[in-house]
Amino acid sequence: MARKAFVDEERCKECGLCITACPKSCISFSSKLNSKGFHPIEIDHEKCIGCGFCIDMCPDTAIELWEVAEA
Amino acid sequence: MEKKKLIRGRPDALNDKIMHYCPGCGHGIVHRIVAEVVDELGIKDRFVGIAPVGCSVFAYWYFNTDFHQAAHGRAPAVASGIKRARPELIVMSYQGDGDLAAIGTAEIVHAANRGENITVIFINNAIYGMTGGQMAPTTLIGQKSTTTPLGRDPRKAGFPIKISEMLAVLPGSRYIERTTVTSPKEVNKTKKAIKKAFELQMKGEGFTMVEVLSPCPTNWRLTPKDALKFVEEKMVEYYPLGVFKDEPVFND
Amino acid sequence: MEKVMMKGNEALAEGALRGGCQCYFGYPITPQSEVAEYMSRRMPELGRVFLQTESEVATINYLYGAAGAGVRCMTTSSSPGISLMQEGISYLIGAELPCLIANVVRGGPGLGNIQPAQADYWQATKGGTHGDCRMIVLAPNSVQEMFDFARDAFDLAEKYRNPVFILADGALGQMMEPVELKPFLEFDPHKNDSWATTGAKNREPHVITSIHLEPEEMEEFNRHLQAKYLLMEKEEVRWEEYQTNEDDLDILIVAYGIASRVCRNAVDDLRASGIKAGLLRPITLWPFPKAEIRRFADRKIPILVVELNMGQMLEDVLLAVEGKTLVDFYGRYAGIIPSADEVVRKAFDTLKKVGK
Amino acid sequence: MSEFVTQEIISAGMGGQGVLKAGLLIAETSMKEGYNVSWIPSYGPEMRGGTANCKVVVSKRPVGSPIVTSPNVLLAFNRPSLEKFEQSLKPGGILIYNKSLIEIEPKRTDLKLVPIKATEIADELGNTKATNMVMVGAYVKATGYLNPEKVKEEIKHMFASKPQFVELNIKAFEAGYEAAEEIK
Repeated sequence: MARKAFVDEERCKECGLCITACPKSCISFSSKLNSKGFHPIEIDHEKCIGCGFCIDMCPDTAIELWEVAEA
Repeated sequence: MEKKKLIRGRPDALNDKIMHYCPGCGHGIVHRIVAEVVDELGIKDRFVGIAPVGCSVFAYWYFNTDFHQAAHGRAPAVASGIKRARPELIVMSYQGDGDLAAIGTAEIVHAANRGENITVIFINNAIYGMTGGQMAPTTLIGQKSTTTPLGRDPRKAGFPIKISEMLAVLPGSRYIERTTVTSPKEVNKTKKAIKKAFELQMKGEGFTMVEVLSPCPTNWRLTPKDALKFVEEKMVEYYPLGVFKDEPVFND
Repeated sequence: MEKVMMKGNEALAEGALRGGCQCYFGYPITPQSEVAEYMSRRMPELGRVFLQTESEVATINYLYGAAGAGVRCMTTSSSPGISLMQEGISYLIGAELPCLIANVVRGGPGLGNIQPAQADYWQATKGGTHGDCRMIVLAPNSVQEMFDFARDAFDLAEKYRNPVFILADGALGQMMEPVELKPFLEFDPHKNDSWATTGAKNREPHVITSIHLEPEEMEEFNRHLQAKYLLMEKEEVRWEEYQTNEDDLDILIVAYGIASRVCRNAVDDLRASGIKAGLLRPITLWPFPKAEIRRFADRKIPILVVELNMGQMLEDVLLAVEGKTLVDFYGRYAGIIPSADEVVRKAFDTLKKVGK
Repeated sequence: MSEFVTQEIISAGMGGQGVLKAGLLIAETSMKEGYNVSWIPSYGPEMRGGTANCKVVVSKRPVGSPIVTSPNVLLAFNRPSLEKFEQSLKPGGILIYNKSLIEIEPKRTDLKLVPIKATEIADELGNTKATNMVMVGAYVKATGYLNPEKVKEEIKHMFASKPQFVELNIKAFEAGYEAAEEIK
C-alpha cells in the first residue's frame, strides 16, 4: 500500500507553503480557479511519496494523507 | 487513484470551517498544531482556549473545544480566572504580539510570576495584523509598518521586545521556548514544545509559554514564501530560537 | 478655497494639527487607526510628537502628562479603547487639563463590531468616568466637520481648562468627502504657562493633581467645577436647524451625527409628500440644546428621535420636553444606518399617534 | 441613465484589483463636475483574505448615509462579488461585470447588463492592474453623465506620483469606454 497526499481544492488559498516544503517537487498551482478565486494546488501522485510535509505546512488543513490502492 | 484509508487529516479538535486568515498566515498552522496536540493528549473535553483581540479573535470559530474571548491584553487574567475556578481544566491563552507584548504586558508578567498553571501560545509576527499593519512592540528595527512609514526608529519607537527572555527570568515561569513554523522540521519542534507545555500543565507544574515566530505575508507586503524567508533570516536573528527556561518552580 | 477628497479620520488628524496639536498619542483600533497612521507621517514632518503607545490605559496618561505640561495634545480611539481611558479622563477633568479626545464609535457592547454606531452617547455625555465629570462633546456629521471641530477644539479646551470630546462614528471616520482645508490656527503657546509644569524657574512650583483629602476642600473644588460646567451650558450650546421656521410644523426630527444626514433627506422627502417636517441637529451633545428643543415642545409639535442605538439621546430629549409633547423613537444598531425611506415611514407612524 | 438625483454605486472584487481606486475615481470626477459625493470602503477584517468593496454616492442633493445597501450600479470585478451583490441592485439598475473572470450569467432579468472583458482588455494593453480603469471606462459610457475627458484629467491627477502609469491607465479607460455601450 502506498501513501499519497490529496488536496481539497475549495480549502486551498494558493499560499504555496506546501510547494516550498515538498521534497519531491511534485506540487504545483493548477490553472483552474476555485470558488474563492484562488488557483488551488495539484499534486503529481506519480511522484508523491506520502511524506506529509505539505500537511505540516498547510495553514488551511486543505491536504490529507491517504493510503491508496496500488495502481 | 482509489483512496483506501485516511492516514492523516484534519485533527478532531478542529472543525471543517475554512479559516478567515490570509493565504500563508501562520495562525492556521499553529491552530492545527494545537489541535493535533489536544487530540494526542486526549484533552478535548477538558480544554478551554482563550481567544485574544487581533486576527485570532475568532479562533473559536475553528476549534471543537470550549473557548472564551477576552478583552485586549487581558487573556492571561481570564485564563487564570478559569484555572482557579476549575483547576481540572487545561487552559490555553492564545495571544498575538500586540495583545501580549503591548497592552497585555502587565497580565502576562504577573501570570508568569505567579507560576499560574496555564499555557500561553504567543504568536509573534512583528506587526498588528487585524488593524492593518501598524507597528507592534515586536516590530524589528528598520521594519516598515503603517505607523513607522520610514522604518522603526528605536530612538522614537523603542526596541523590539524579547518576551521569552524577559519572562524566563521570573521565578514563577516553568517552561519557556521560542520556535517557528518555517519548515516541516520547525513545525514539528513547535508541536513538541506545545505538547510539553500542556503536559507540564497537566502535571500542575506552573506557567508555560511557547512563543512562535510566525509569518504575516499580507501586512509585511511579501509573498507567503518570502515571508517564511523573512522569519528565517530577519526574525530569528533578533529572536533566537530555543528553550529559555525549563526548571521546576515549586519544590514542595 | 479648493476642496479635496479626504477620509474622515485623516481630516480629523489634519484639523487637529492645524489647530496646534503638538503631541499625538494613540493605540491601533479599528475604525480609527488611520488617525495614528496619518499622524505618524505628518507630525514628524512638522517637527512635532507622534507616539504609538502600548495601550489605551497608558495613552490617556501620556495625554495627562503632555496636557499638564501645557502643550496642545490629543488622542483618538474607538469604543472599547475609550472605555479603557475612563480613569484617566476623570484625572484630566479633576486636574483641569485641556486636551482633545475623539471617539470614532463602533458597535457594542463588549468587543462588538467595527461598524458605525452611536451607542457611546451615554458614555460621552454622562461620563463613564467616576466623579462629577463633564466635557463638551462635539458631534460632527461630515468629514468637513471632523476637520473643523478638531481644529477648533483646543481653543475651547483651553478656555475652560477641560478636555473636549469629539464623538464621531465609524462611517464618518472611514468615508471620503470633499473638504475645504482651512489654514493653521494662530494661538498663544504660552497661554498655559501660569499653571503648567514648565519648570519652576523664577516662580513657585506648579503641581498637577486631583487629590483633595479634606472634604471641605474637595467640595469647594467641586463647586468650582460646577461653576465651569454652568458656564459651558450657558455659552457653548451648539445646534443646527433645517426647515423649522414655519409656525405650524407637523413633526420635528431630532438626530445627530451620521443619522442627522439621513434625517435631512427624510425631511425633504416628507415635505415632498405634504408633511411639514423639520430637523433639529444637536452639535454639542453636552451641553445639550434643551431650551431649543423645549421651544418645539411648548408648541406641542410631536418629536421623532432617530439614533444608531437603543435610545440614548432620547432620554435627554425627554428631559428637555418635560412631558409637553409626544416623543417617539427610531433606532438601528451596530452598523446599520437607516435609509431616509425608513425614517419617513416611521414619521408617518409618529403622526398617526397624535391623530394626524 | 444620464438623468438622476442620486446614484448609489458598489464597486467590488478581489483585493489588488483596484476596486477602491475605481470607486474613488468616479467620486473625484463627479465632485469636480459639481455633484455631492461620498466614498466609503469596506474595512477591517472583512478585507483580509481577499475581498474588497467600496460604496460611492453621487447626488444632486446632500449625501445622507454613505453606506449603500441597494445600489443603482454594481461594478462586479469577480464572481464572488457578482454573487454577493447582484440581488441587492435596484430594479432597472446597471450591472457592469468583468466577463473575463465571471463565467456565469447574471440571474436577474430586470437589470441593464454591461458585460466587459476587463481583465483581458487590460492584459492586452500590457498590465492586468489596469482592469479597474477598463471598468471605470465602461461605467462612464454606460451611465453617460460624466465627460470622459474630465475622467482622463482626473486619472492624470490620481497617478501624478507615478507618471509612468498615466498613459496605460488612460488607454485602459478609453478601451473600456469603447467596449461598453451607453444605457438609454
